[in-house]
Amino acid sequence: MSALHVVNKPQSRSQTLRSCLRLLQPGDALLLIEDGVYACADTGENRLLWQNLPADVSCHVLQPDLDARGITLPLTAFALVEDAGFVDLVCRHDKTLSWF
Amino acid sequence: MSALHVVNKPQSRSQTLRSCLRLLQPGDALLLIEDGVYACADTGENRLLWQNLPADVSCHVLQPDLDARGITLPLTAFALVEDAGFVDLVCRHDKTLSWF
Amino acid sequence: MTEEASGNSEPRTLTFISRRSPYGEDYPRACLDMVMAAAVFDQTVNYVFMDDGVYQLLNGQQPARIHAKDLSAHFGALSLYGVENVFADHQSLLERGLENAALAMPVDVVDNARLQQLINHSDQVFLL
Amino acid sequence: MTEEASGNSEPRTLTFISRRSPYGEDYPRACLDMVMAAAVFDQTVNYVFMDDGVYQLLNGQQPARIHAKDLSAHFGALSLYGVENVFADHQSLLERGLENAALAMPVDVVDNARLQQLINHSDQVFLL
Amino acid sequence: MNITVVIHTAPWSHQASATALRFCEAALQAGHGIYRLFFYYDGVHNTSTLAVPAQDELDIPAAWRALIEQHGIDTVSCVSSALKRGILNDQEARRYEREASNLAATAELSGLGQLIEATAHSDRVVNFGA
Amino acid sequence: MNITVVIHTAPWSHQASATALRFCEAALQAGHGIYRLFFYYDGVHNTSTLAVPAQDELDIPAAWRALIEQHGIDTVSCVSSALKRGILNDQEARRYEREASNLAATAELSGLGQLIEATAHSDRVVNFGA
Repeated sequence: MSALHVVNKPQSRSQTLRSCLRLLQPGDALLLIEDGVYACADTGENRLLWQNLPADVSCHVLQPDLDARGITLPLTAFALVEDAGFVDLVCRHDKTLSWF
Repeated sequence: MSALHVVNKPQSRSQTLRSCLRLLQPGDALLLIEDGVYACADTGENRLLWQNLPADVSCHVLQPDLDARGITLPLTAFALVEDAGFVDLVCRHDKTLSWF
Repeated sequence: MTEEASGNSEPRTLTFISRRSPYGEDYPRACLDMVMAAAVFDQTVNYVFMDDGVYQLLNGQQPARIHAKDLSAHFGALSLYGVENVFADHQSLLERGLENAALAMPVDVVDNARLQQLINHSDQVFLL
Repeated sequence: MTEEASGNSEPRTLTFISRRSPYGEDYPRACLDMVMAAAVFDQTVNYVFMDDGVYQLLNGQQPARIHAKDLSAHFGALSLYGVENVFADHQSLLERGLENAALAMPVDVVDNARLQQLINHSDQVFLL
Repeated sequence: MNITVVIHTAPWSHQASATALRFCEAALQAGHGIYRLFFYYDGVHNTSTLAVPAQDELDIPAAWRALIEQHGIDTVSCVSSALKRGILNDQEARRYEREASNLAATAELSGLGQLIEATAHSDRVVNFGA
Repeated sequence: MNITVVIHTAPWSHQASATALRFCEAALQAGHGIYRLFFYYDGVHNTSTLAVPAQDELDIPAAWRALIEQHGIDTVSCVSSALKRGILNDQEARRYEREASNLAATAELSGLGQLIEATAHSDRVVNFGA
């Protein structure tokens, strides 16, 4: 039993991302989309945010949203996925929690 | 020249209130409405928030929004106003900045 | 409208996490409507209040003052609909100074581990 | 639609503070449209990017990737419309690690005091 | 005083429309004038004739229509915002070959120039959004 | 896999509708099935026939109609959300004595039961909101 958590807001704007992080479990996956992609830009604050992730949680970011916003240096911990990858993540995990 | 700043979000949810506080000037007035009224409930975090207000800034909160949400103990620094008081504040200050 | 009953498949466990404060937005109302619909169609329902959503549980709400419908008035109907599993996130209550507040209905105050367990045992989780 | 020109009263100083990141919401577009309208009707315009609004200034945006219109493409037209006073809030840039980033157009990076001065000298301030 | 009120949100989805309505009622009651009501962005949904609220809910679009008629308030629904959100008068419905129109008779479709003009001629401008 | 997609926001005002559209296209392209499209809350605005976007903008409601027709996707616009937001079919327009209707032919007005039913019969459920 594992879940895909999809988040579309950066932590600077709302509690959404922080609440999601609190409920992540080993084996889960996290996907940042839309404005959520700002949370994986390479800044001090973001590096701090991602330090204490549970073990065995995979992090992904939707590339079209990064490109649209002109973010070129996402943190390396994040795998870049296209729309097809988004679909694949949904299928690979038992359920999808959309945090918005 | 003085401004009325109207804010409808608590600081826990967005940067809106903090950015407003940053631009308050002596003689200005602050009015919390809608979900902004949660920021004047009597909690430790809120008391901290209101400590370093500039001198001579008057704080107000819209009573109908407090009553709707069941908040009975607003911080005493906030004057309670009804809709007529909201109108009066708008007229008394040269301009109204609506932060949402 | 004919509602196609979902009776012909065994009931699923659906968890609804309501995360927004009342009246500023209509999402809390939309979440409550989903909970009721799930219950009417015999699903096993978990109703969780988290983040600003715990503000919906405050006592003494008078939304008539802002021409809004009283959300907490509907909480009483939940048990009639068979919705017994109602939870409030402890950390969210704590952050807002509500850990000892009188709430509009009896709820099970739960910690992170219990919330994670709820999610694991759910077939689907909706967050509004 | 006939637009009643506001020519018959002396121009006012209008400040527009754009506070949201591009593409997630349409408010940045709505703010830009207001700035252009104010300029067309000969008002003195201040255009300020603050909080997540500074993200609108990032270079290399490719919104076609998400079927959206390129906001920064319109920044070039601002000077044609006579909008010369364009500002970015220094603290907002700093908080987002953009203090040294190449921006999509030349802006005046300002501190709190300068922003307060802008507000004082404005007849009206819009925040979107 | 002459006050221009700008509404940026749809009724019910956010509280701002209901707050703006109460503000206008209070201002008029205190003897002030509403120079112009300008519905912008999602606010244009306040000027739809098709909204049908639940019985126990305040009919916000109807409340606006009543207030506007009672006080003869100059009311504009921003045309670029309205077109995009499917709020059309007969003229725009014909122009874009749509088979229906749903703009309230109490509102006029016009451009942002009307907001700029109102700002230049009002004592105060108050925005309601989310 | 059979996927139910739920959309909670109006087109353009938030990005979620455009993201949901791209997701559905990618899922269909990968050979998955869309069990049901359920427009809820502000998402019902995606099923209006009256929206007229600017020329240089993607016509999101039209894109939904094309996708639905091409793949024969079962599509529901939540009736309680739609009524409140002024999205009516002919039957509801008559019932509430409104002189126009604006629901896309590719969508059916129905209740939340259709979402619960879809959840019970789909392999995955994905929500898009703001």
